[in-house]
Amino acid sequence: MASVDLVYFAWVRERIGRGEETLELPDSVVTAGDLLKHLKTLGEEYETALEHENVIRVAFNQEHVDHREPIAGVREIALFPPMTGG
Amino acid sequence: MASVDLVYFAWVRERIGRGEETLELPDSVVTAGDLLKHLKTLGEEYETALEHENVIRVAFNQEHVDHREPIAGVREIALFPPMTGG
Amino acid sequence: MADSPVRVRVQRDDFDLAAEVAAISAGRRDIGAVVTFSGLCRDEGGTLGALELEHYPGMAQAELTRICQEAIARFSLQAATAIHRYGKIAPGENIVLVITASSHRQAAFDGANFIMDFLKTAAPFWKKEHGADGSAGGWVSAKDADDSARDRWTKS
Amino acid sequence: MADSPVRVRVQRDDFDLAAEVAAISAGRRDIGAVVTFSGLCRDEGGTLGALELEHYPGMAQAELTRICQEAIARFSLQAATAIHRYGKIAPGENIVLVITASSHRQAAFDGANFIMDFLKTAAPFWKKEHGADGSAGGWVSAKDADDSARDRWTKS
Repeated sequence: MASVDLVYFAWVRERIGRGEETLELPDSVVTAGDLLKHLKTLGEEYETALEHENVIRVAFNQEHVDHREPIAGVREIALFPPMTGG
Repeated sequence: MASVDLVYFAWVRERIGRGEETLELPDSVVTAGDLLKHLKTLGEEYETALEHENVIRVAFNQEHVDHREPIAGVREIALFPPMTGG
Repeated sequence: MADSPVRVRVQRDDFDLAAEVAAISAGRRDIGAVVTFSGLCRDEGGTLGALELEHYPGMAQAELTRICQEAIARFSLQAATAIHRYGKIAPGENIVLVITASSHRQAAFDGANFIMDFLKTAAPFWKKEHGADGSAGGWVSAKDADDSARDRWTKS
Repeated sequence: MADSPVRVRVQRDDFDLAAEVAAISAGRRDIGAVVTFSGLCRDEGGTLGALELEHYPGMAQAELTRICQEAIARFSLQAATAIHRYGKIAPGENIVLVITASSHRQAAFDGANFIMDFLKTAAPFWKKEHGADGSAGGWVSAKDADDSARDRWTKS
Protein backbone atom coordinates (compact mmCIF):
# COMPACT_ATOMS: atom_id res chain seq x y z
CA MET A 1 0.00 0.00 0.00
CA ALA A 2 1.34 3.40 -1.06
CA SER A 3 0.06 6.69 0.28
CA VAL A 4 -0.60 9.49 -2.19
CA ASP A 5 -1.99 13.04 -2.07
CA LEU A 6 -4.91 13.55 -4.43
CA VAL A 7 -6.14 17.00 -5.55
CA TYR A 8 -9.28 17.71 -7.56
CA PHE A 9 -10.36 20.75 -9.57
CA ALA A 10 -13.48 22.28 -11.14
CA TRP A 11 -16.41 19.89 -11.56
CA VAL A 12 -14.32 16.88 -10.53
CA ARG A 13 -13.78 18.63 -7.19
CA GLU A 14 -17.44 19.63 -6.89
CA ARG A 15 -18.76 16.15 -7.68
CA ILE A 16 -16.36 14.35 -5.36
CA GLY A 17 -17.20 16.93 -2.70
CA ARG A 18 -13.66 17.81 -1.62
CA GLY A 19 -10.56 19.48 -3.04
CA GLU A 20 -7.95 17.14 -1.64
CA GLU A 21 -7.39 13.98 0.31
CA THR A 22 -4.69 11.45 1.10
CA LEU A 23 -5.40 7.85 0.14
CA GLU A 24 -3.68 4.50 0.58
CA LEU A 25 -3.59 2.80 -2.79
CA PRO A 26 -3.67 -1.01 -3.08
CA ASP A 27 -0.76 -2.61 -4.95
CA SER A 28 -3.10 -3.45 -7.82
CA VAL A 29 -3.21 0.28 -8.71
CA VAL A 30 -0.21 0.70 -11.03
CA THR A 31 -1.19 3.40 -13.56
CA ALA A 32 -3.25 6.60 -13.59
CA GLY A 33 -5.99 4.64 -15.37
CA ASP A 34 -5.95 2.01 -12.60
CA LEU A 35 -6.37 4.83 -10.06
CA LEU A 36 -9.50 6.16 -11.81
CA LYS A 37 -11.05 2.67 -11.80
CA HIS A 38 -10.13 2.18 -8.14
CA LEU A 39 -11.63 5.52 -7.08
CA LYS A 40 -14.91 4.64 -8.78
CA THR A 41 -15.27 1.72 -6.33
CA LEU A 42 -15.10 4.08 -3.34
CA GLY A 43 -18.57 5.61 -3.61
CA GLU A 44 -21.26 7.20 -5.71
CA GLU A 45 -19.60 10.65 -5.67
CA TYR A 46 -16.47 9.22 -7.31
CA GLU A 47 -18.58 7.25 -9.79
CA THR A 48 -20.38 10.45 -10.85
CA ALA A 49 -17.23 12.55 -11.00
CA LEU A 50 -15.20 10.03 -12.98
CA GLU A 51 -18.01 8.52 -15.08
CA HIS A 52 -16.43 9.51 -18.40
CA GLU A 53 -12.88 8.38 -17.67
CA ASN A 54 -11.54 9.43 -21.05
CA VAL A 55 -12.21 13.14 -20.44
CA ILE A 56 -10.50 13.18 -17.03
CA ARG A 57 -7.06 14.76 -17.17
CA VAL A 58 -4.32 13.58 -14.84
CA ALA A 59 -1.22 15.38 -13.56
CA PHE A 60 1.60 13.75 -11.55
CA ASN A 61 3.64 16.18 -9.45
CA GLN A 62 2.08 19.03 -11.47
CA GLU A 63 2.86 17.70 -14.94
CA HIS A 64 0.31 16.35 -17.42
CA VAL A 65 0.48 12.57 -17.88
CA ASP A 66 -1.22 9.92 -19.95
CA HIS A 67 -3.62 7.46 -18.25
CA ARG A 68 -1.05 4.72 -18.88
CA GLU A 69 1.63 6.48 -16.80
CA PRO A 70 2.85 4.42 -13.78
CA ILE A 71 2.22 6.01 -10.38
CA ALA A 72 5.31 4.64 -8.60
CA GLY A 73 7.14 7.41 -6.71
CA VAL A 74 4.55 10.13 -7.34
CA ARG A 75 3.78 12.46 -4.37
CA GLU A 76 0.80 14.40 -5.73
CA ILE A 77 -1.81 13.31 -8.24
CA ALA A 78 -4.33 15.80 -9.67
CA LEU A 79 -7.58 14.93 -11.45
CA PHE A 80 -9.48 17.57 -13.40
CA PRO A 81 -11.64 18.24 -16.46
CA PRO A 82 -10.26 19.61 -19.75
CA MET A 83 -8.87 23.08 -19.19
CA THR A 84 -10.82 26.21 -20.16
CA GLY A 85 -8.54 29.10 -19.23
CA GLY A 86 -7.34 31.92 -21.42
CA MET B 1 -1.64 70.02 -73.00
CA ALA B 2 -2.87 69.13 -69.51
CA SER B 3 -1.34 70.54 -66.33
CA VAL B 4 -0.63 68.14 -63.47
CA ASP B 5 0.96 68.34 -60.00
CA LEU B 6 3.78 65.85 -59.54
CA VAL B 7 5.14 64.80 -56.13
CA TYR B 8 8.22 62.68 -55.49
CA PHE B 9 9.36 60.75 -52.43
CA ALA B 10 12.47 59.08 -50.98
CA TRP B 11 15.26 58.42 -53.50
CA VAL B 12 13.06 59.42 -56.43
CA ARG B 13 12.77 62.86 -54.81
CA GLU B 14 16.50 63.00 -54.00
CA ARG B 15 17.59 62.01 -57.52
CA ILE B 16 15.20 64.38 -59.31
CA GLY B 17 16.31 67.10 -56.88
CA ARG B 18 12.90 68.41 -55.86
CA GLY B 19 9.83 67.20 -54.00
CA GLU B 20 7.14 68.61 -56.25
CA GLU B 21 6.53 70.48 -59.46
CA THR B 22 3.71 71.30 -61.88
CA LEU B 23 4.19 70.17 -65.48
CA GLU B 24 2.31 70.55 -68.74
CA LEU B 25 1.97 67.11 -70.30
CA PRO B 26 1.84 66.67 -74.09
CA ASP B 27 -1.23 64.87 -75.43
CA SER B 28 0.91 61.86 -76.28
CA VAL B 29 1.17 61.12 -72.52
CA VAL B 30 -1.90 58.96 -71.85
CA THR B 31 -0.91 56.51 -69.11
CA ALA B 32 1.32 56.50 -66.02
CA GLY B 33 3.86 54.51 -68.03
CA ASP B 34 3.83 57.16 -70.77
CA LEU B 35 4.51 59.79 -68.10
CA LEU B 36 7.62 57.94 -66.86
CA LYS B 37 8.98 57.73 -70.42
CA HIS B 38 8.21 61.43 -71.01
CA LEU B 39 9.94 62.53 -67.79
CA LYS B 40 13.09 60.64 -68.78
CA THR B 41 13.41 62.96 -71.81
CA LEU B 42 13.51 66.05 -69.56
CA GLY B 43 17.03 65.67 -68.19
CA GLU B 44 19.70 63.49 -66.66
CA GLU B 45 18.23 63.77 -63.13
CA TYR B 46 14.96 62.21 -64.33
CA GLU B 47 16.84 59.56 -66.30
CA THR B 48 18.75 58.56 -63.15
CA ALA B 49 15.70 58.64 -60.87
CA LEU B 50 13.45 56.65 -63.21
CA GLU B 51 16.09 54.36 -64.76
CA HIS B 52 14.39 51.17 -63.55
CA GLU B 53 10.83 52.03 -64.53
CA ASN B 54 9.39 48.77 -63.28
CA VAL B 55 10.28 49.47 -59.63
CA ILE B 56 8.75 52.97 -59.65
CA ARG B 57 5.38 53.07 -57.89
CA VAL B 58 2.71 55.50 -59.05
CA ALA B 59 -0.23 57.00 -57.15
CA PHE B 60 -3.03 59.08 -58.72
CA ASN B 61 -4.83 61.37 -56.29
CA GLN B 62 -3.24 59.40 -53.40
CA GLU B 63 -4.25 55.93 -54.57
CA HIS B 64 -1.90 53.26 -55.94
CA VAL B 65 -2.30 52.64 -59.67
CA ASP B 66 -0.83 50.40 -62.32
CA HIS B 67 1.53 51.86 -64.95
CA ARG B 68 -1.21 51.25 -67.54
CA GLU B 69 -3.70 53.54 -65.74
CA PRO B 70 -4.89 56.53 -67.88
CA ILE B 71 -4.02 59.96 -66.46
CA ALA B 72 -7.08 61.84 -67.75
CA GLY B 73 -8.68 63.94 -64.98
CA VAL B 74 -5.97 63.31 -62.36
CA ARG B 75 -4.92 66.31 -60.23
CA GLU B 76 -1.93 64.86 -58.36
CA ILE B 77 0.50 62.18 -59.48
CA ALA B 78 3.07 60.75 -57.06
CA LEU B 79 6.17 58.77 -58.01
CA PHE B 80 8.13 56.86 -55.39
CA PRO B 81 10.17 53.70 -54.69
CA PRO B 82 8.69 50.54 -53.11
CA MET B 83 7.53 51.32 -49.60
CA THR B 84 9.58 50.38 -46.52
CA GLY B 85 7.52 51.53 -43.55
CA GLY B 86 6.37 49.50 -40.56
CA MET C 1 20.79 39.46 -21.20
CA ALA C 2 20.38 40.53 -17.58
CA ASP C 3 16.72 39.64 -17.06
CA SER C 4 15.09 36.28 -17.53
CA PRO C 5 13.37 36.21 -20.92
CA VAL C 6 10.36 34.42 -19.35
CA ARG C 7 7.98 36.30 -17.05
CA VAL C 8 5.02 34.34 -15.67
CA ARG C 9 2.51 35.34 -13.03
CA VAL C 10 -0.75 33.87 -11.75
CA GLN C 11 -2.59 36.52 -9.78
CA ARG C 12 -6.00 37.71 -8.61
CA ASP C 13 -5.42 41.37 -9.53
CA ASP C 14 -5.52 43.00 -12.93
CA PHE C 15 -2.28 43.57 -14.85
CA ASP C 16 -0.76 46.72 -16.34
CA LEU C 17 -0.24 46.19 -20.08
CA ALA C 18 2.08 49.17 -20.57
CA ALA C 19 4.24 48.23 -17.57
CA GLU C 20 4.62 44.66 -18.83
CA VAL C 21 5.61 45.79 -22.33
CA ALA C 22 8.09 48.23 -20.80
CA ALA C 23 9.53 45.43 -18.62
CA ILE C 24 10.34 43.45 -21.75
CA SER C 25 11.63 46.22 -23.98
CA ALA C 26 12.99 49.01 -21.75
CA GLY C 27 16.66 49.75 -22.29
CA ARG C 28 16.96 47.29 -25.17
CA ARG C 29 17.76 48.18 -28.76
CA ASP C 30 17.65 44.73 -30.33
CA ILE C 31 13.87 44.17 -30.26
CA GLY C 32 12.04 44.92 -33.52
CA ALA C 33 8.58 43.62 -32.72
CA VAL C 34 6.41 43.29 -29.61
CA VAL C 35 3.05 41.52 -29.83
CA THR C 36 0.56 41.53 -26.96
CA PHE C 37 -2.60 39.47 -26.60
CA SER C 38 -5.17 40.48 -23.99
CA GLY C 39 -8.06 38.12 -23.35
CA LEU C 40 -11.12 39.83 -21.87
CA CYS C 41 -14.34 38.62 -20.26
CA ARG C 42 -17.31 39.16 -22.63
CA ASP C 43 -20.82 39.67 -21.30
CA GLU C 44 -22.25 37.25 -23.91
CA GLY C 45 -24.95 39.65 -25.03
CA GLY C 46 -25.75 40.69 -21.47
CA THR C 47 -26.42 37.19 -20.10
CA LEU C 48 -23.12 36.75 -18.26
CA GLY C 49 -22.71 38.34 -14.82
CA ALA C 50 -19.18 37.14 -14.10
CA LEU C 51 -16.66 34.40 -14.71
CA GLU C 52 -15.03 32.56 -11.85
CA LEU C 53 -11.55 31.30 -12.67
CA GLU C 54 -10.26 28.31 -10.71
CA HIS C 55 -6.63 27.24 -11.06
CA TYR C 56 -4.17 24.64 -9.83
CA PRO C 57 -1.66 26.67 -7.79
CA GLY C 58 1.92 25.78 -8.60
CA MET C 59 1.11 23.78 -11.70
CA ALA C 60 -0.49 26.82 -13.38
CA GLN C 61 2.75 28.76 -12.96
CA ALA C 62 4.87 25.77 -14.00
CA GLU C 63 2.81 25.03 -17.12
CA LEU C 64 2.77 28.66 -18.29
CA THR C 65 6.54 28.75 -17.82
CA ARG C 66 7.00 25.57 -19.88
CA ILE C 67 4.80 26.97 -22.68
CA CYS C 68 6.69 30.29 -22.78
CA GLN C 69 10.05 28.51 -22.80
CA GLU C 70 8.95 26.32 -25.68
CA ALA C 71 7.74 29.37 -27.64
CA ILE C 72 11.06 31.16 -27.06
CA ALA C 73 13.02 28.16 -28.34
CA ARG C 74 10.72 27.44 -31.28
CA PHE C 75 10.36 31.00 -32.60
CA SER C 76 13.72 32.43 -31.41
CA LEU C 77 11.92 35.00 -29.27
CA GLN C 78 13.89 37.45 -27.17
CA ALA C 79 11.30 37.33 -24.36
CA ALA C 80 7.85 36.05 -23.46
CA THR C 81 5.41 37.03 -20.71
CA ALA C 82 2.25 35.26 -19.59
CA ILE C 83 -0.02 36.58 -16.84
CA HIS C 84 -3.25 34.77 -15.96
CA ARG C 85 -5.79 35.98 -13.43
CA TYR C 86 -7.96 33.84 -11.15
CA GLY C 87 -11.00 34.53 -8.99
CA LYS C 88 -14.13 36.39 -10.02
CA ILE C 89 -13.84 38.46 -13.20
CA ALA C 90 -16.57 40.81 -14.49
CA PRO C 91 -17.42 41.45 -18.16
CA GLY C 92 -15.01 43.95 -19.71
CA GLU C 93 -12.19 42.93 -17.37
CA ASN C 94 -8.92 41.31 -18.40
CA ILE C 95 -8.39 37.56 -17.96
CA VAL C 96 -5.04 36.88 -19.54
CA LEU C 97 -2.06 38.70 -21.04
CA VAL C 98 0.60 37.25 -23.33
CA ILE C 99 3.52 39.27 -24.69
CA THR C 100 6.25 38.20 -27.09
CA ALA C 101 9.30 40.14 -28.27
CA SER C 102 11.42 39.31 -31.28
CA SER C 103 13.69 40.82 -33.90
CA HIS C 104 11.09 39.94 -36.53
CA ARG C 105 7.38 40.54 -36.72
CA GLN C 106 6.18 37.13 -37.84
CA ALA C 107 8.06 35.37 -35.01
CA ALA C 108 6.44 37.69 -32.48
CA PHE C 109 2.96 37.04 -33.95
CA ASP C 110 3.47 33.28 -34.19
CA GLY C 111 4.97 33.06 -30.70
CA ALA C 112 2.03 34.85 -29.06
CA ASN C 113 -0.48 32.79 -31.06
CA PHE C 114 1.31 29.55 -30.07
CA ILE C 115 1.40 30.50 -26.38
CA MET C 116 -2.33 31.30 -26.37
CA ASP C 117 -3.24 28.00 -28.08
CA PHE C 118 -1.29 25.95 -25.54
CA LEU C 119 -2.33 28.14 -22.61
CA LYS C 120 -5.99 27.43 -23.42
CA THR C 121 -5.55 23.68 -23.73
CA ALA C 122 -2.75 22.87 -21.26
CA ALA C 123 -2.60 25.48 -18.48
CA PRO C 124 -4.69 24.30 -15.49
CA PHE C 125 -7.43 26.95 -15.35
CA TRP C 126 -11.18 26.37 -15.39
CA LYS C 127 -13.99 28.87 -15.97
CA LYS C 128 -17.36 28.83 -14.26
CA GLU C 129 -20.10 31.14 -15.50
CA HIS C 130 -22.39 33.16 -13.24
CA GLY C 131 -25.56 34.52 -14.87
CA ALA C 132 -26.32 38.24 -15.06
CA ASP C 133 -29.59 37.35 -13.27
CA GLY C 134 -27.65 35.97 -10.29
CA SER C 135 -28.18 32.35 -11.30
CA ALA C 136 -25.43 29.88 -10.44
CA GLY C 137 -23.83 29.03 -13.73
CA GLY C 138 -22.14 25.95 -15.07
CA TRP C 139 -18.58 25.10 -15.91
CA VAL C 140 -17.50 26.19 -19.36
CA SER C 141 -16.94 23.21 -21.67
CA ALA C 142 -13.65 22.78 -23.47
CA LYS C 143 -13.98 23.46 -27.21
CA ASP C 144 -12.83 21.06 -29.92
CA ALA C 145 -11.80 24.18 -31.87
CA ASP C 146 -9.23 24.95 -29.17
CA ASP C 147 -7.70 21.48 -29.57
CA SER C 148 -7.63 21.94 -33.34
CA ALA C 149 -5.95 25.33 -32.96
CA ARG C 150 -3.28 23.72 -30.75
CA ASP C 151 -2.78 20.75 -33.06
CA ARG C 152 -1.93 22.91 -36.10
CA TRP C 153 1.45 23.61 -34.45
CA THR C 154 2.38 19.93 -34.67
CA LYS C 155 1.42 19.43 -38.31
CA SER C 156 4.03 19.36 -41.12
CA MET D 1 -21.33 51.40 -31.78
CA ALA D 2 -20.74 55.02 -30.85
CA ASP D 3 -17.10 55.39 -31.87
CA SER D 4 -15.63 54.74 -35.28
CA PRO D 5 -14.06 51.29 -35.32
CA VAL D 6 -11.08 52.63 -37.29
CA ARG D 7 -8.49 54.87 -35.66
CA VAL D 8 -5.56 56.00 -37.81
CA ARG D 9 -2.87 58.56 -37.04
CA VAL D 10 0.36 59.61 -38.75
CA GLN D 11 2.45 61.59 -36.29
CA ARG D 12 5.94 62.64 -35.31
CA ASP D 13 5.52 61.92 -31.59
CA ASP D 14 5.53 58.59 -29.82
CA PHE D 15 2.24 56.87 -28.99
CA ASP D 16 0.83 55.59 -25.70
CA LEU D 17 0.10 51.86 -26.04
CA ALA D 18 -2.10 51.64 -22.93
CA ALA D 19 -4.16 54.70 -23.88
CA GLU D 20 -4.78 53.30 -27.38
CA VAL D 21 -5.87 49.91 -26.03
CA ALA D 22 -8.16 51.67 -23.55
CA ALA D 23 -9.63 53.79 -26.36
CA ILE D 24 -10.67 50.62 -28.17
CA SER D 25 -11.95 48.60 -25.23
CA ALA D 26 -13.04 51.03 -22.49
CA GLY D 27 -16.70 50.73 -21.55
CA ARG D 28 -17.29 47.76 -23.85
CA ARG D 29 -18.23 44.24 -22.77
CA ASP D 30 -18.35 42.51 -26.15
CA ILE D 31 -14.60 42.36 -26.88
CA GLY D 32 -12.91 39.06 -26.09
CA ALA D 33 -9.47 39.61 -27.59
CA VAL D 34 -7.17 42.58 -28.17
CA VAL D 35 -3.93 42.10 -30.09
CA THR D 36 -1.30 44.83 -30.34
CA PHE D 37 1.75 44.95 -32.57
CA SER D 38 4.51 47.45 -31.80
CA GLY D 39 7.30 47.85 -34.33
CA LEU D 40 10.51 49.24 -32.85
CA CYS D 41 13.73 50.62 -34.29
CA ARG D 42 16.61 48.14 -33.79
CA ASP D 43 20.21 49.30 -33.54
CA GLU D 44 21.38 46.52 -35.90
CA GLY D 45 24.14 45.36 -33.59
CA GLY D 46 25.15 48.92 -32.73
CA THR D 47 25.71 50.08 -36.32
CA LEU D 48 22.49 52.09 -36.68
CA GLY D 49 22.32 55.60 -35.22
CA ALA D 50 18.77 56.46 -36.29
CA LEU D 51 16.09 55.86 -38.88
CA GLU D 52 14.53 58.74 -40.77
CA LEU D 53 10.96 58.04 -41.81
CA GLU D 54 9.61 59.93 -44.82
CA HIS D 55 5.92 59.71 -45.68
CA TYR D 56 3.38 60.96 -48.21
CA PRO D 57 1.08 63.21 -46.17
CA GLY D 58 -2.58 62.54 -46.84
CA MET D 59 -2.03 59.32 -48.71
CA ALA D 60 -0.36 57.70 -45.69
CA GLN D 61 -3.47 58.37 -43.60
CA ALA D 62 -5.80 57.30 -46.45
CA GLU D 63 -3.92 54.07 -47.14
CA LEU D 64 -3.74 53.05 -43.47
CA THR D 65 -7.48 53.72 -43.21
CA ARG D 66 -8.21 51.55 -46.27
CA ILE D 67 -6.08 48.70 -44.86
CA CYS D 68 -7.80 48.85 -41.44
CA GLN D 69 -11.25 48.91 -43.05
CA GLU D 70 -10.40 45.89 -45.15
CA ALA D 71 -9.13 44.01 -42.08
CA ILE D 72 -12.32 44.84 -40.15
CA ALA D 73 -14.50 43.52 -42.99
CA ARG D 74 -12.38 40.45 -43.68
CA PHE D 75 -11.91 39.25 -40.09
CA SER D 76 -15.11 40.69 -38.55
CA LEU D 77 -13.09 42.84 -36.18
CA GLN D 78 -14.81 45.16 -33.74
CA ALA D 79 -12.11 47.81 -34.11
CA ALA D 80 -8.69 48.47 -35.60
CA THR D 81 -6.07 51.13 -34.86
CA ALA D 82 -2.95 52.01 -36.85
CA ILE D 83 -0.48 54.70 -35.78
CA HIS D 84 2.69 55.32 -37.79
CA ARG D 85 5.41 57.77 -36.81
CA TYR D 86 7.58 59.83 -39.16
CA GLY D 87 10.76 61.88 -38.72
CA LYS D 88 13.92 60.76 -36.95
CA ILE D 89 13.58 57.69 -34.74
CA ALA D 90 16.35 56.37 -32.48
CA PRO D 91 17.06 52.68 -31.72
CA GLY D 92 14.72 51.38 -29.03
CA GLU D 93 11.96 53.82 -30.01
CA ASN D 94 8.57 52.89 -31.42
CA ILE D 95 7.89 53.20 -35.15
CA VAL D 96 4.42 51.76 -35.60
CA LEU D 97 1.46 50.49 -33.56
CA VAL D 98 -1.39 48.28 -34.77
CA ILE D 99 -4.26 47.17 -32.54
CA THR D 100 -7.16 44.86 -33.37
CA ALA D 101 -10.16 43.93 -31.22
CA SER D 102 -12.47 41.00 -31.81
CA SER D 103 -14.77 38.57 -30.07
CA HIS D 104 -12.36 35.77 -30.95
CA ARG D 105 -8.64 35.43 -30.53
CA GLN D 106 -7.68 34.10 -33.97
CA ALA D 107 -9.51 36.94 -35.75
CA ALA D 108 -7.64 39.48 -33.62
CA PHE D 109 -4.28 37.80 -34.36
CA ASP D 110 -4.98 37.44 -38.10
CA GLY D 111 -6.33 40.97 -38.40
CA ALA D 112 -3.22 42.53 -36.84
CA ASN D 113 -0.94 40.31 -38.93
CA PHE D 114 -2.83 41.26 -42.11
CA ILE D 115 -2.68 44.99 -41.33
CA MET D 116 1.08 44.82 -40.73
CA ASP D 117 1.72 42.93 -43.98
CA PHE D 118 -0.20 45.49 -46.06
CA LEU D 119 1.11 48.44 -44.06
CA LYS D 120 4.68 47.42 -44.90
CA THR D 121 4.01 46.96 -48.62
CA ALA D 122 1.30 49.55 -49.40
CA ALA D 123 1.44 52.44 -46.90
CA PRO D 124 3.61 55.25 -48.33
CA PHE D 125 6.49 55.38 -45.83
CA TRP D 126 10.20 55.11 -46.59
CA LYS D 127 13.09 54.50 -44.21
CA LYS D 128 16.53 56.03 -44.50
CA GLU D 129 19.33 54.77 -42.27
CA HIS D 130 21.82 56.96 -40.45
CA GLY D 131 24.96 55.24 -39.18
CA ALA D 132 25.91 55.17 -35.50
CA ASP D 133 29.23 56.74 -36.61
CA GLY D 134 27.37 59.75 -38.04
CA SER D 135 27.67 58.58 -41.62
CA ALA D 136 24.87 59.47 -43.99
CA GLY D 137 23.01 56.25 -44.61
CA GLY D 138 21.13 54.87 -47.56
CA TRP D 139 17.48 54.18 -48.19
CA VAL D 140 16.28 50.83 -46.89
CA SER D 141 15.45 48.43 -49.74
CA ALA D 142 12.06 46.78 -49.93
CA LYS D 143 12.23 43.08 -49.09
CA ASP D 144 10.84 40.32 -51.30
CA ALA D 145 9.89 38.57 -48.05
CA ASP D 146 7.48 41.42 -47.28
CA ASP D 147 5.75 40.95 -50.63
CA SER D 148 5.51 37.21 -50.02
CA ALA D 149 4.04 37.83 -46.56
CA ARG D 150 1.42 40.10 -48.13
CA ASP D 151 0.63 37.70 -50.96
CA ARG D 152 -0.25 34.83 -48.60
CA TRP D 153 -3.49 36.69 -47.81
CA THR D 154 -4.65 36.39 -51.43
CA LYS D 155 -4.05 32.67 -51.67
CA SER D 156 -7.23 30.80 -50.97
